[in-house]
Amino acid sequence: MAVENRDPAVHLDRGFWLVTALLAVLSALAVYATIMWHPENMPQLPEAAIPADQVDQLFKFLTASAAVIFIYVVGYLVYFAIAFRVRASDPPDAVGVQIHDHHQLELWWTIIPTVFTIVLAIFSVKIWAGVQFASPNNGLVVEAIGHQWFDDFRYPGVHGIVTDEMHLPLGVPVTLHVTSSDVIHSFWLPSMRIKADMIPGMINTLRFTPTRAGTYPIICTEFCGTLHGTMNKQVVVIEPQANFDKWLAGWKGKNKNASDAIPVAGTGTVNLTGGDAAAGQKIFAQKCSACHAVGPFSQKIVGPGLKGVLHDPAHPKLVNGEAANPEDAAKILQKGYDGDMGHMPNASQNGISDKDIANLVAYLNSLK
Amino acid sequence: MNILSIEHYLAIIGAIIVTVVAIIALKNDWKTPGLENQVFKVMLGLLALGGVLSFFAAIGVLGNFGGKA
Amino acid sequence: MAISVSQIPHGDPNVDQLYAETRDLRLNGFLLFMVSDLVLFSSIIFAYLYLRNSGQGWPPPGFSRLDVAFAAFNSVVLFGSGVTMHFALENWKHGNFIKFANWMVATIVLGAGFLSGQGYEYWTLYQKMHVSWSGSGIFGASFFTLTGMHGFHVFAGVIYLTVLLLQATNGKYTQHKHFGLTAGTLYWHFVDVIWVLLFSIFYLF
Amino acid sequence: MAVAAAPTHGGGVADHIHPEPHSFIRRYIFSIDHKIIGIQYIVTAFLFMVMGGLLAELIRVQLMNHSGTFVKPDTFNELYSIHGSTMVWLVIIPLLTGGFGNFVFPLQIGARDVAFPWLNMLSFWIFPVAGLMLYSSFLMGAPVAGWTEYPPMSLLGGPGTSMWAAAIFLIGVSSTLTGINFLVTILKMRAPGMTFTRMPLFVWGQLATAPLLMIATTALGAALAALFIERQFGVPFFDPTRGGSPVLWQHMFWFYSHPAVYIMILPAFGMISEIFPTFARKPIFGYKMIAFSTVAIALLSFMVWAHHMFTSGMAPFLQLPFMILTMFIAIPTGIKIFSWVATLWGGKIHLTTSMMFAIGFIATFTFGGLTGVYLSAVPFDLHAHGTYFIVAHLHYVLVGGSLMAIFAGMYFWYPKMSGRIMNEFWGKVHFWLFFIGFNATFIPMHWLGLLGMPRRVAVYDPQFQFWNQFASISSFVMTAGILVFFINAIVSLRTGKKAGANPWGARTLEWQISSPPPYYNFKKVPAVLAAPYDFAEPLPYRGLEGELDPNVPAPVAAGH
Repeated sequence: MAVENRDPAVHLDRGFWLVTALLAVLSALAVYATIMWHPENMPQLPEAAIPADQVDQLFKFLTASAAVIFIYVVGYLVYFAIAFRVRASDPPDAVGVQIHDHHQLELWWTIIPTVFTIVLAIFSVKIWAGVQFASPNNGLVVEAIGHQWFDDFRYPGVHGIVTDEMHLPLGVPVTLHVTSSDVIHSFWLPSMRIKADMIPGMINTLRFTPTRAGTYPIICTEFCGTLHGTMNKQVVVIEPQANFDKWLAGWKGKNKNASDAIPVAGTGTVNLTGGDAAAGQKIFAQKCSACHAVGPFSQKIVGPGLKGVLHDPAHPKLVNGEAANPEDAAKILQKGYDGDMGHMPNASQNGISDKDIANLVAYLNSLK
Repeated sequence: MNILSIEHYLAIIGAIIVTVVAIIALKNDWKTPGLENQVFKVMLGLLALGGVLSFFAAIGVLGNFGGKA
Repeated sequence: MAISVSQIPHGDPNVDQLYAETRDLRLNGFLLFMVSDLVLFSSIIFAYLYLRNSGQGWPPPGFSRLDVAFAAFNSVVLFGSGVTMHFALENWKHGNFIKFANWMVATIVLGAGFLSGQGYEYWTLYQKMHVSWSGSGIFGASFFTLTGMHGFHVFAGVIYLTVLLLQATNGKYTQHKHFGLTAGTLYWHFVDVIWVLLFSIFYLF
Repeated sequence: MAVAAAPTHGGGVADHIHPEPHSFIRRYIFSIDHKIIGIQYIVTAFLFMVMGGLLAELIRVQLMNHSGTFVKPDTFNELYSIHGSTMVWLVIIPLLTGGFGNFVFPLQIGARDVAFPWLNMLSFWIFPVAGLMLYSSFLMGAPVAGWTEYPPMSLLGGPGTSMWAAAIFLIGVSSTLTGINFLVTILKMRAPGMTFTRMPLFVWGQLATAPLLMIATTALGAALAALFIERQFGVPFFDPTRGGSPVLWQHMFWFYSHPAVYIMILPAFGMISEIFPTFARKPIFGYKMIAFSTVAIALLSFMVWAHHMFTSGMAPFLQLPFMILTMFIAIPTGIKIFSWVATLWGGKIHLTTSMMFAIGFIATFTFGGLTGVYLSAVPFDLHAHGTYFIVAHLHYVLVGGSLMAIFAGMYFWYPKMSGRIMNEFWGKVHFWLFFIGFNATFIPMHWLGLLGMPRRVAVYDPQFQFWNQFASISSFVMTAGILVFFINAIVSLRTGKKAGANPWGARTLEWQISSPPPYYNFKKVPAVLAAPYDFAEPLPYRGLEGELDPNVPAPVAAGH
């Protein structure tokens, strides 16, 4: 028996080709079903922002390819297991066809997955670049700050924090900076198909453009303590812009006298005249650079990056919701800061004099 | 002669001795076979490198990152 | 030099082959142990470099630089012990057992000297600059963890070499069967070489 | 077919026999025999699997209801943290390396024991101690932040978190020692004539795994040590308010834990590569490609760890290489899967329980591998990260992959371990209960995650309740299957059919000696003439003639 099988000519029988054809039909059906699937129509998971449709395209591409691979692998697996099972009529020492390898076949099933992987990589990189680098210039800049177990928001022009749901105008590009005041949270907008971890001491940025009015969930997906499962909020995409402006104006009014705008009482007492930017730069290197970078806002070390803090209109207005002025900076330098963005020691803790503050403010003012 | 300069001179002299001896030992061992001797050669080489580094550290060429002390 | 059966003239071939093969296994096992120890160090070194480059500047504000000159002197002490260890093993291989013992004692003394130097450095840092393990941010954390880990390895090495010296004087090893001494030398060189790395990344660059 | 070495192999460590111990304690408790140690690992790991499985069922009971009130949220967090830690470190890794590795591969390479038998005993005995330490953390407030224990949560967790770190550190020491031991054994103690291309593929799997055990585990040890000293001595590494970085932990942890994923699957690949040719009566298809892809996967595993951190705020230019390298892992994995399927073609397939589990392995592992390709694409990962989709994916590769292979291996090597065959009928009952229960438990989790259910939650949105209940009930079916397995394994010890030396007609060396193998393994260390998979050829070994002949005396132990 065994001897006959020793040097076989590979022969694929009719059953094999029938099964291959059947699997082709099944694969075609699966691909068709994937293409016909419209996630944007699903009530649970609408496509509500610009990258969402692209992510779904990627998902459909992956699902169609995976379905074909899975159907063929499992189809052949089951068919071979049944078709080549040992029969009662076989002698007990019957052996299978003794082939060790088939170089052409192996070459093909190396090349085809490689090509597939390269296609997938190109496709992914294209979408990835769209998600990462689509940085709008004229968009809305919002901040989300995670706490155990809720999110707060900051909007330009609003004193203090917004404790409401997150509201966004339809069709306006959003740059969302996320961070945390305690442990790691994650900010997931399932309907927008994006997510970033909220990490204490670090700022991550999400960019998207809401394309569909409605209310969608915000979910924390990084374990953050006892009530992690309940840490949900909502994002409300408003149309038209006027309604959003009304909502924002409401918060501006509500928080007008919010004491946490600058979480220190009173006005500064430092005389800022005669500040020397060069001297300020030296003090900055000694006293400030441990926590602040001379870079964009998002380049956070312990506190935010301070480039253009007194000039850049796109710089998130962390200080009091309006363009920060030199007096604000001086006040924080003098009295310290203790708020959602963290803790900064006051002047005596930092060991800086009033003269140093004047120099530092002059230096900060020179950063454009 | 204060303690600081003694330390400097000792480090410089010691570093030269270590480097030279390590290189000579490496040269003598260059052709020895056996797995452990290959490892010894790598380590003698790194030891010589350590000697060179400490020499430059002692004469003040290396170790000046982050501004003056 | 690997010992093969042909080099041992008067032994029982079976016993000698057993020794050669066992020695080979132990050597490979010991080298792999050193590899995994190296990985342990490199993980903490990665942590140190990651924290060092996290934007706070180095040395972090408020800390002055470490004393490079003293560290160079102390490093030379340790590197010197590597050289003496090399001579110790060479002398053993050539049958000069007295010279071996002398070089071993020199190695142990230099190793202990390095430890004292490190203790002095710790003491100075703590007394004069108030740098401590847990109270000085990532500077204290990474410096004391890494140098402390290395110091512990040196400490273990000093004890290891002392034990080897006692074993050797009690006749545990012969001129051709001395894997324990080879392993001790490997370990000691490893500790030296790790210090080349730590010395560079903490004091020099 | 050249004879590479003479079968006469007198003296030397490869032929060295330790005297057989006669006291019960030295023979079965503090044994240095790799076979006993392997069985000790398997029994201990299965005991921990009972514990971990119990925790899993408590989790599923809690999730039966969306406002789960079965246990308090903090208790729930402890349950899944210990469940994950148990299954990864106390069940799957010990079973695949310490258990099957120890028992099988020294026999397969024709060695009398591993290179360092005493070290092997030490590795084993660290493991139950560390396991008990892990469970003792329940008494003092177990860790809550999952098996990954991200700071700052793990810095805030109860005192048990330090105990967790110490326990996992010890497990790591045990793994490292095992890795060194196995690597030296495979490199230095193969029987004469067993070149690398004549090694059974299970040995290739262990050979690729051993360096991962050795290197990756040590890296984890450094991270755990740093976490421990930060918690106990207040030394800042990870606390952002004191200058540390929580992301640093993620780098250090995943630099271990991604290779750990392959520690948990490469030996399983090796087991499947033994079982398939044996029951198909056919050479494994593409031996060299399978061996090569095993090594390729092991190498790639060190270069992709940050794909677990795409949402953690890496520099964008770093995301690209990690994404693309991760995708390339699909290629060697695909080659393996295609080769296994091709091995079945034209075979004479015996559908034993072991073979059914192996076939089930291919199906579920392919599924889990494909969802892995989804997750490698950063844009999709940004949606799915931290959701039940991840839970589904990891259970597909760890339960549907590693655990199914472990079951296949148990049915396959149980006769060699015990001398008796496990009951095939109850084996098939086990297979179908497990296979159906497993898929029904974890398939719904894919869409639960995509629709918005985050992982590690004790309560969830009511809209997800139906599929959670479905998953919970299915998980009871799966558990029932595992119970059948345990009962079968215990009962078959006494009542199973006598196996004989080679019940499956396998061709690797361990099947050519009696079951269970004698203390000294081989009466005479055999010479190997070819790879073991040519079913139509005579066995490629020389020197085994007397193995099953009771008249040939056992070899005498030589001193030492």
